[in-house]
Amino acid sequence: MNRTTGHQKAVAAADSAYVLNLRNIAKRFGATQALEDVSLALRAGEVHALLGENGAGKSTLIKVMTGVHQPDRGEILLAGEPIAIGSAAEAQRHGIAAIYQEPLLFPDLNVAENIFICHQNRGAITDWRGMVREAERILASLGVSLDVRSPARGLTLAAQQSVEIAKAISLNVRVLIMDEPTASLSAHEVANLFRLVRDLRAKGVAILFVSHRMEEVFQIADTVTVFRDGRHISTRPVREVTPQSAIADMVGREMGLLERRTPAPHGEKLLSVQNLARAGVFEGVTFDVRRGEVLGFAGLIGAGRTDIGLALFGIEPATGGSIRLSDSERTIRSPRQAMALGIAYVSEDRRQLGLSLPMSISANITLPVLSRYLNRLGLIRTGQERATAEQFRKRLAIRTPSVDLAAGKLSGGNQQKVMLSKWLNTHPTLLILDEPTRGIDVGAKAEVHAMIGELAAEGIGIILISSDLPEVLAMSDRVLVMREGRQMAIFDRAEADSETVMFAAMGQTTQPAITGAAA
Amino acid sequence: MRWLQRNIRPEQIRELSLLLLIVVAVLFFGSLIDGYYTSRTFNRIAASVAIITVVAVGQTLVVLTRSIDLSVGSIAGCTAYFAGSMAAAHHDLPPLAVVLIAVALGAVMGAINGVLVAWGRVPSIIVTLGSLAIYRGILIDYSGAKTVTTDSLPAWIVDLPRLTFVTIGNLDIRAMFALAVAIVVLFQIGTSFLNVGRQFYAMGSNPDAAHLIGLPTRRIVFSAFLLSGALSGLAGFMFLARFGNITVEAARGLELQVVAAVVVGGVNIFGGSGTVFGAMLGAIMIGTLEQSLFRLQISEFWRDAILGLLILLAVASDAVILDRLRALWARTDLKLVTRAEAEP
Amino acid sequence: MTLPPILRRWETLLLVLLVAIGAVNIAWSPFYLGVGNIVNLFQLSIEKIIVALTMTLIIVNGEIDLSVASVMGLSACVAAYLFHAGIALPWALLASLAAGAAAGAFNGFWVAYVGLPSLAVTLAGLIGYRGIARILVEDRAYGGFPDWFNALGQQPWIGPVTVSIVVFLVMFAGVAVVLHGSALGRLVYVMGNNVQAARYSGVRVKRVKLLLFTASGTVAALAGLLYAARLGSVRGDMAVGFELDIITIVLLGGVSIFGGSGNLVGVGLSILLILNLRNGMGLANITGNTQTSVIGALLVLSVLVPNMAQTLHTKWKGRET
Amino acid sequence: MKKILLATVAATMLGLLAPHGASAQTTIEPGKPVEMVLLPKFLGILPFDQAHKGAEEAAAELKNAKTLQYLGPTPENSVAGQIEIVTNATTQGVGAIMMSNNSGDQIVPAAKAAHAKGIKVVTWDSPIPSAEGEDVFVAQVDFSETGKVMADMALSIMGPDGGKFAILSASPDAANQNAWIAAMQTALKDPKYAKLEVVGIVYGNDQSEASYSQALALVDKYPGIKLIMAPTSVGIVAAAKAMQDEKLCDKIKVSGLGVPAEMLAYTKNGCAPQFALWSFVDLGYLSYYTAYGLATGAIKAEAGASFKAGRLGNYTITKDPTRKEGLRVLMGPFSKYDASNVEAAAK
Repeated sequence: MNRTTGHQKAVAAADSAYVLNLRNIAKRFGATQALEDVSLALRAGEVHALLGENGAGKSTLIKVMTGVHQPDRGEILLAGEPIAIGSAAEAQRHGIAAIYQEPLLFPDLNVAENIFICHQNRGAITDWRGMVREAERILASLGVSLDVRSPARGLTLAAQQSVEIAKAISLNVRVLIMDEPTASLSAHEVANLFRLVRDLRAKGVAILFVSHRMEEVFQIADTVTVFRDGRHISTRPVREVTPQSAIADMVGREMGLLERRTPAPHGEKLLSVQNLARAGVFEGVTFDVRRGEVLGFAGLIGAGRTDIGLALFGIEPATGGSIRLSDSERTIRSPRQAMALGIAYVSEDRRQLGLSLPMSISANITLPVLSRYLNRLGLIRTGQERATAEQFRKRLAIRTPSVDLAAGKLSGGNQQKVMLSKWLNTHPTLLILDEPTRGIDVGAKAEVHAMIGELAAEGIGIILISSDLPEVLAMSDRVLVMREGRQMAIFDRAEADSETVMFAAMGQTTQPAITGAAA
Repeated sequence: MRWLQRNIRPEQIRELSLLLLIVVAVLFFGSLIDGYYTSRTFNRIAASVAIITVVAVGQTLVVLTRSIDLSVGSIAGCTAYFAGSMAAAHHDLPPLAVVLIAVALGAVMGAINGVLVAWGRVPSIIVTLGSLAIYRGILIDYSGAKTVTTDSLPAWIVDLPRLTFVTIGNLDIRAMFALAVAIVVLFQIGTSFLNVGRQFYAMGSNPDAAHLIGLPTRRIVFSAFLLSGALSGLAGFMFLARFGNITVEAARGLELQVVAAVVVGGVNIFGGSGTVFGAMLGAIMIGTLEQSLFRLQISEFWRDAILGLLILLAVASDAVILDRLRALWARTDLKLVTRAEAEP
Repeated sequence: MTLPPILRRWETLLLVLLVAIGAVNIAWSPFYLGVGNIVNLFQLSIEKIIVALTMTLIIVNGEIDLSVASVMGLSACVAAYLFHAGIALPWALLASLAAGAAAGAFNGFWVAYVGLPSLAVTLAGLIGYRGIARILVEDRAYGGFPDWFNALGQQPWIGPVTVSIVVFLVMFAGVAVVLHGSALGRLVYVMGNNVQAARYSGVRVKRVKLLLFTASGTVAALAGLLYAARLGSVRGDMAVGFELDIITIVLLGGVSIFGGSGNLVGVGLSILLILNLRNGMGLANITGNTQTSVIGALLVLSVLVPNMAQTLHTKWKGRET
Repeated sequence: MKKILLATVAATMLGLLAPHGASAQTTIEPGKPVEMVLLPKFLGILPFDQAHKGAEEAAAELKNAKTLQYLGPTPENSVAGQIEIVTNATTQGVGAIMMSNNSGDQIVPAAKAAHAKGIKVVTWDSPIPSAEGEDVFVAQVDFSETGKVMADMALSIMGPDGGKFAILSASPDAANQNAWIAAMQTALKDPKYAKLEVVGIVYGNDQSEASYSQALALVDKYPGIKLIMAPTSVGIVAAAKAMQDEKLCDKIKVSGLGVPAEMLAYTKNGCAPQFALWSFVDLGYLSYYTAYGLATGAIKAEAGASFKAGRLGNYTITKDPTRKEGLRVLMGPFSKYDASNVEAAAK
């Protein structure tokens, strides 16, 4: 310390109020600039809320802070000293811990052990008794009664969350990151959690709190930062923030970029869904789709939108309610059945679920309807296959030197087009698009949007699931809003605007219902 | 039911039912075979179970970390031969030294597997299929396909199988069986009460999480293979003592019996759950079947078919029944209960 | 994400190795190039390389079948047992193929429909099917098959080429067409790459898996019968341990143990490589044990070397940027 | 030297005379280079190593410039392995193959191919049952004699009251063991052995572990047995060790064919009071002489041909009375071992 220069001292003094200071962090994944020049400073004894839409860069920032990702640029200061966080273990040594929405527990280990597994300096012998006692004490301070001797496997998500929190507490962290910790907790559980967060704050822990629940942010946060599209938009004390201003910051991109699609004429009723449900996932979903109509599904991640798509496509069949297609009642139990009924589902996860990346573009495009490409001997007519692929390559402007190229070598946008080609090739009457523009560049995005318009004009019914609110608003004829497995509302084109939809998605029925900070 | 769920885990139910199955098997064979309930039957089963158990303990550690070690038979064969020829050449070698040589040689062979799996990132099934062949080949080349004969061994090794550790009534507990039980107890305690032992479970239970929270995942996998090798080495020594005559073919095929014991004993093939004690129960189940079927006139040939079925049932019951049990347990009593009412 | 060049050129590497081994064999043994030797070279391992073809399909699909050698033994024992029970040999052979198919389908059922790991299921098969074979023949040896049956495995048929070699060549062509030209082959790859993506594309993944395991069992049964014909006699311990050689051939051919990649050209080269290596060592009077350990080492190296190459490649790239 | 002397003494005691025929002798001319392969049933068994030693002794005497190849398969792969080795040797065009056949008639196609190429195929220890593809079988002892020797040992161990005994053999299709067992069964028909009863045969596949377990299983299966007869050197040791470990040596004795060096301890402590064997060193030695003679053309593979085999003296090729077809050279003699002579023989 005595070797530091005057300049450094001054910097250190300025930063000393901050436990963790991230400066000008940038991170790029392929075509996506996940974080661009982002700065964030966390003060001891402060709850700092981080808001932003899906894809705003919150998760990436968290991963940088916990050593999972290394930033391309920028520096991280811990109590004024620059540090590198090379691994999760290093983050832990620096006193930085994170609680994720999906808890990272060891299902075969019991609760007490899960809480203490990170304590690598706990000696050679497992002090079961001490561990159990300590775990019970921590959980009791959380107001949670849990058999700490039971394995984590059987725990509900809320219980797992409590274990994660206990784990962080047991580590005596300086910085605690909570990534949507309340997403799966009931109101009662949330109240307990907040009592605890306040305790931690009182002990001088810096807390980064990420949540989509606006009312929670105003209950607990001291400072609010908003990210949008990988950029830092604003950081303000909570008293200067209103829900309206925060949401405006979150969604406030230039709407001019996305023109409203001219609606196509609607034909007869294609799909009619009544009280559709899948046990424990979603329930009470009722809507219909006409030919030429685009029905947007808005809501936050985990609201159950994708699950409805999966139910309609027979991957995870519905357990209740009815599905009528062209006025006859159907049960859909497998993707093949769905395909036979003219339904196509373009998955949100093109790398894991959508494409076979090492295989060629043409092979991917023909996969669902391979039987169309067989000759009498049952062999694939590659010429015909390639011809189809070429057709789509032209129609969707897939930029590739050859349709024989492995799909994995394409950029995200072109992969998305391949996936779209694949399902258009099944000649669907109802097309379910799940996050069709996630992670692709602006140009490709516009092309996909144009394609959606064309398809609707051709008389295809489209369900558009997207977390990109402006996209949903621009493309949809009607917007269905989901929240926590329940259908909140269906807005007509005229009544749907970003605020209305966002408020519905966050569980607020009327706009001005939220007042400033509570409690 | 509530009491049951509070005090017993589904995994323990599985072990208990295996124990029950062993009792049923013993009663069944007892009704078919005259003079089954004798100390001789006990010794017979105990002697054959002892070697498998020791190797199965090591295999359990490996399987817990989501790997498999198919080279244990070759390692046991190599160490049996090497320790045997050392003991034959130097009769004055103290017993402990011979045992240590066997264990050390096994540990080295296990360490080679471990390095290739943990740092070479070669799937364990490939590494150990390869070393299964390589170690055996080395043994045959090194030995020139000669035999270690009973006669050339010092008397203490030859007499070891007869050495009785303790006599309870009619039952002689032989030293080798006692050794196997001691190993099981040691490792059961080690995997239950040592932090390094618990890491095997953590690693296999959720490798991503283990990596994320900074557990030394590679070192854990490596030490599992190291210990599996060392215990196979010890088993090699026991093999030497039991059979005396060690050809280059010694302990060939041991890996199948051991994997079978581990799987039947309820160690999940995908890692993370199962106990050393369960693996011993698996070995006892298999040993009981094997030794008892020997005594039924025709049925000796049914042994493998029954063993295959047993493995399949064990895996299927893990996948289907155990999951149901766990769900049942989770549904009723282990839910999160908040105590806000009780709080002031 | 790009693979290092060495992986892209796996077949080239195999070819170079093959040429090198061929050259060494020619230089060291004057007998290597004889027609008889080339036929023998195939003939001595013919059953293994036949089964390696279906094993390729299974492994590309992302599964494994450890039970093949036991199914080989089982099929031979079923045929011998029925034949000695007085059933005409052609019927006995058909029944034995059916038994192989049933054994494979049994494996496939547990893997595809119950969702058990194929490693565990086929390990049970490895032990259990051998057990059934032993129940049938106990510790007897069955011989005395009609001459035409023995001739299937022993007599030259077309020129010096035996029936088994013809079977192998036809099957090689067949599997090549299936894997690289047919819808089934396409699905095998897609599922091996990413079984979820296949499911999301409406592929009936369970049915494909069941079919593959059934095919594996049937072909193993065929190979078992050819083995019986070659030896002219059947024992309960026939083909014990063959699974190691068979899996080694496939993996050395560049087929990933995790599925989804590899091709039959690589497997073909690997077959030639292993057979020539064995033959060369045999002619140099190096016995089976050393041969097996050399091949075991090749197996480990075939995965280790690309891994290390990838690591070095990544490091090298890291230094450049 | 001592051993040979002893062996001769034993042979004389038994009244066995090796067929040291007196017809015109062919002297085998040394110094010709002949590639020769000695192929045991499989590797890792002491008697085969001894045969190897004997063959090398003969090779040195005959000044064969070519090194003797001692190649063998592993037990679990012995059938396919023997076929592969014979096939490769055929490709190499060696002069002679000396084989202890472990595969019944499964070897016939390979042996015939070798024979067709002019390679001399000499079997020793265990012949090809159909004799197809085989030139001569060098028989260790007369198989019917083996049967009688085993029957005598059984009688002598169990005493005049007789009793039940069981057989622990090698593999189910090992031609030699099967012939010996058959010969013993025939011998047992003699009223002299009326009180001896064979209750069962099991197979240990010439592997220590399997033989050990099978021996124990015999004890359990047939509680009344007094003797385990093991006509295999692996089986007899394993059985003796099993009885000793189970402390059963008082009740159940072990006998059969064994190597003195391996049996020493068990004979001295009474677990295996008597056993018999011929010299495997001599068997290797004689096989080498026979094969070398055939390959160099000094002797012809036909009945009546006779030759001098170095230190062992003169032998004549005769029709094999134990098989339908085939020729044999009968070595003999048998040596019986007990506590009085085993120590000397083990040296």
